[in-house]
Amino acid sequence: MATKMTYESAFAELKEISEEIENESVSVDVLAAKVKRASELIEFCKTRLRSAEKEINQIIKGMDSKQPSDNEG
Amino acid sequence: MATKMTYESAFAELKEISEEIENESVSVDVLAAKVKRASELIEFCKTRLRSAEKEINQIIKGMDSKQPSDNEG
Amino acid sequence: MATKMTYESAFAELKEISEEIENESVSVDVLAAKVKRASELIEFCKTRLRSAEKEINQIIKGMDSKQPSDNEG
Amino acid sequence: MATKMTYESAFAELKEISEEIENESVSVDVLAAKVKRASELIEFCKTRLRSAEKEINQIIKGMDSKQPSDNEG
Amino acid sequence: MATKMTYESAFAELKEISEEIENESVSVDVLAAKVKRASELIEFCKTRLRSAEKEINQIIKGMDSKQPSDNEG
Amino acid sequence: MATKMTYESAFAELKEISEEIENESVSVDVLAAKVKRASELIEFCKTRLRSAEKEINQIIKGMDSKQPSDNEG
Amino acid sequence: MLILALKITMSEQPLSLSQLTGMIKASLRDRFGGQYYYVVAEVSNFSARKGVQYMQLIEKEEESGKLMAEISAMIFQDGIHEIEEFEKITGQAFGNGIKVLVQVSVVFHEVYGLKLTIHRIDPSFTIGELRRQREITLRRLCEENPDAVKFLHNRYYTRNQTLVLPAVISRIAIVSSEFSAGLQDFVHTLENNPFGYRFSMQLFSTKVQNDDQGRQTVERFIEIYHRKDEFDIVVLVRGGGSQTDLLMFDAYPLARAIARFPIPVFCGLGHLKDISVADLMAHSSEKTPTRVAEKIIEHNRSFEQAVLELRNSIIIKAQQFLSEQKEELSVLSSGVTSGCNLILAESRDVLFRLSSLVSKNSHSAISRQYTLLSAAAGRMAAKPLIRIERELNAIGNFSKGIPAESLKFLKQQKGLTEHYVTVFKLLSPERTLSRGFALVRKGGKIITDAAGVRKGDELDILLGKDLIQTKVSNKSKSDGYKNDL
Repeated sequence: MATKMTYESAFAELKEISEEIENESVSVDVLAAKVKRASELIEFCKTRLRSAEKEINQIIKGMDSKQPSDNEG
Repeated sequence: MATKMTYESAFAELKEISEEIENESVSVDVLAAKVKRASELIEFCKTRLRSAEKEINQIIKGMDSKQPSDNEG
Repeated sequence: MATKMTYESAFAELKEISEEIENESVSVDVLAAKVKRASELIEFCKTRLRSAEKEINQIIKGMDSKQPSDNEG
Repeated sequence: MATKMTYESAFAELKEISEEIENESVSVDVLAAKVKRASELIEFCKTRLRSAEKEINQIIKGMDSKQPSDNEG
Repeated sequence: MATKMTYESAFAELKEISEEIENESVSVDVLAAKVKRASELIEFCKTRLRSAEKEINQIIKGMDSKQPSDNEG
Repeated sequence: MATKMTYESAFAELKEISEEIENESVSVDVLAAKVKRASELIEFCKTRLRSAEKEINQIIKGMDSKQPSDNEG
Repeated sequence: MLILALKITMSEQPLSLSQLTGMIKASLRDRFGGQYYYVVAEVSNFSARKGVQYMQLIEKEEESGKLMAEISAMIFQDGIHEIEEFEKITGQAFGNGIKVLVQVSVVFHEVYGLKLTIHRIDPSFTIGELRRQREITLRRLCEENPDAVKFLHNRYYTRNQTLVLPAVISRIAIVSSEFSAGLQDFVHTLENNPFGYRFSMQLFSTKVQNDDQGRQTVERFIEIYHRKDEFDIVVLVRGGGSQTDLLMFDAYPLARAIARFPIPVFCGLGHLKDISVADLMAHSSEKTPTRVAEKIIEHNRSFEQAVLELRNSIIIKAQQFLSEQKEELSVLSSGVTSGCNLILAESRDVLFRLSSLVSKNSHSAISRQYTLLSAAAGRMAAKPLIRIERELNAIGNFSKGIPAESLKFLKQQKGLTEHYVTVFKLLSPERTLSRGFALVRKGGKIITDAAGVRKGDELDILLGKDLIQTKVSNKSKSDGYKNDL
C-alpha cells in the first residue's frame, strides 16, 4: 500500500471508484481491478480510523484520569 | 482467440453482428461465419464475466472476513 | 458452374432473369436457356442455404452444449 | 506548552478546535493530533484556572482577616 | 500604594473593577491581578474611612466637650 | 479664624457645608477637613454670640456707673 | 365755644377792692351760681399742689395754633377720682396737650380771681379726639412719605420694617429715659439671659414725659443715625407701670423718623390700650420693654439653634456618609469576590463542556467515517456482481438471438429461392405449349407479329411435341379473343 497515502486521498479515491461503479462507467475489463483497489482503500481507511480511534481514546482516557483531581483538589 | 481483445470490444462487435443479422444486412455467404464469430465472442465475454465475478466474490469474501474484527477490535 | 459464384450474385442473377422473363423481354428462343440457367442458380442457392443452415445449427449445437455448464459452473 | 500562551488564547484555540471537530471539517488524518492539542489546551486552561483560584482565595482570605478589625477598631 | 491616590479615585477604580468582574468581562489571565488591585483599593479606602471617622469623632468630641459649658455658663 | 468673618458669612458657610455633606457631594478625602471647618465656624458663632466688643463694654461700664442711681432713685 | 365775658360796673364812689371783688363775686354768682357747663378745651400748665390739680384750659385756632382763649381751672381733692377714672379709661395720662370735655362751674375768689372748677371729665371725648389726631397723623405719614410708609390691606408698611435683622443682635442703641423703670427691666432681662449672650448697649437718654411732640427723642434718633454702623438695632422703651404721656408716640416727627430709620427699631412702650403710631412704624413692637429684651434673646437663640442644628446635621450626615461609604465598600468587595467565583466556575464549566464536546465529536467523526466506509464497501460488493449478472444476461441474449435470427434469415432466403423455382416452372416454354399455345416460325425464326406474313408464305407451326408445316392461304383481321384476359 502507498506509504504517502492519506485517509483523505484514500477516501476520495474510494468515493470516486464507488461513484464510477454506481454509474457503470467502469468497464467490465477493469471492474474487478477497481473493486480490488476499493477493498484495499477501505482496508487502509479502516486501519487509519482504528489507529486514530485508539490514539484518541488514549488521550481522552488521559484527560478523564486528571478530571477527578480537579473536583477534589 | 485474440489476446488483445477486451470485453468491451468483444461486446461491441457482438452487438454489431447481432444488429447486422437482425437488419438482414448480412449476406448468406458470410452468415455462418458471422454466427461463428458471434459464438466465439460470446464465449469470450462469458469467460471474462465469470472470471471477474469469481474475482469480485473473492474480494468481497475477503472484506467480509475482516469486517467482524472491526466491530470487535 | 462458376466456382466464384456467391449466393449473393446467384440470387441477383436469378432475380434479373425473373424480371426479364416477367417483362417478356426474353425471346422464346433464349427462354429455355434462361430457365435452364435459373434452375441452375436456384440449385446453387439452395445448396448454399442448406449448408449455411447446417453450419449454423452446428454452431448452435456447440453453444448449447456449453450453455448448461454456465448455469451450473 | 508555549510559555507565552494566555488563558484567552488557549481557550480561543480550544474553541476553534472544538468547532472544527464538531463541523467535521477536521480530517481523520489530523483528528488525533487535534484532539491531543485540545487536551493540552484543556490541561493548560485548568492549570491556569486552578492557580487563579488559589491566588484569588488567598487575596480574599487576606481581605476577610482584616475585616473584623474594622468593626472592632 | 500610590501616595497621590484619593479616596475618590480609589473608589472609582474599585467600582470599575467590580463592574468588570461582575460583567465577566475580565479575562482569567488578569483576574487575580484585578482582584489583588481591588483588595488594595478596598484596604486603602477602609484606611481612609477609618482615619476620616477617627478625625471626625475627635472633632465631635471636641465640640461636645465645649457644649456642656455653654448650657451651664 | 478670619478676622473679617461675620456671623452671617460663618453661618452661610456652615449651611453650605451642611448641604454639601447632605448631598454627599463631599468626598471622603475632604470630609474630615469640612467637618473641622464646620466645627471652627460653630465655635466662631458661639463665641461671637457670647462676646461683647470691648469698646462698647466700656460704654456699658459708663452706663453701669450711672445705673445704680437709677435703681435707687 | 364758651367765652366768659366779664362786665365791670363803674361807680362814683371808689370802692375798696374787696367791695368791688365782692360785687363781682355777687354778680358772677347771680349769673353763674349753681350753673354747670360742659366745655371743650386743651390742658396746659398742669400741676398739682397740696391735693389740688391746677391747670390752664386753653383754646387754639386749629390751623394757626393761635391762642384764642385761656382760663385757669382746678380740680379739688374730691374730683381727683375723676382724673384717675379718666386715665384708667383712656390709658392716657391726664396732662398737658390733651383735649378734654369737662363739666365746669365758674368760681370767683377775691384773692385767686376767676377760675373754673372741674367737676367731671368725659374720657370718651378724649379717646375720640386722640383717635382723630392719630388718624390725621397716619394719613399725613402716608401722604408725605410715600417712599417710606404705605397702607395696604388694612395695615401699615414702613421702610424700617423691610430692614433685615442681622443673624445675631448684639449692639443695641437704647432710646429711653435714664430713670425709666422700663429701661431697667430691659437691661436686666438682656443681661441675665440664660444662654450667656453678651450685648453691648448704649443709652440715648431722652425725656419720655412732657416732651413736646417727642422732639428730644427725635434728636436722639438723629444722633444714632450718625453712628448707625455701630448698632444692630434701636430700642425705644418707656417705663412700665406708671401712667405716662403717650402723646409723643403718636406725634408725626417721631413716627416719621422711625419709619425712615435705617436701623431696625424695636418699640417697647408699655402702653395698655391703643397701639401708638410709633409702634406701627417700628420694625417690631412689644407691649413691654421686657418683652423686647426677650424677643432679642429669642432671635439670637434661634440663630444659635440653627447653628446647633447645622452642627448636628453635619455630624449625623458625616457619620451617615461614612457608614454608607463603608457599606458600599463592602458591597463592592463582596461583588468582587462573588464575581470572581462566578467567572472561575463558568470558565471551568465551559472548559468541561468543550472537553466533552471534543471527545464526543471526535468519536462521532470517526464513527461517521466508519459508516461511510462500510456504505462504500457495501456498494462495492453489490454493484459489480449485479453488473456482471446483467452483462451475462446481455451476452446470453446474444447467444440465443444471433442463431435464431440467422436461422430465420436463412428460412426467408429459402422462401425467396422457392418462389423463383415456382416462377421459373410456370414460365418454362414446355409448360406454355402444353396449354394449347403454338410457336409460329417463318424462315426458321419465331414471329410474334403478323405484319411480315403474306399469302403464300410458308410457316412452321410448333404445337406440343409436334412440328406442323403450312402455307398462308389468307390473312385477315381477327375479332379478338373471346376471353379477354
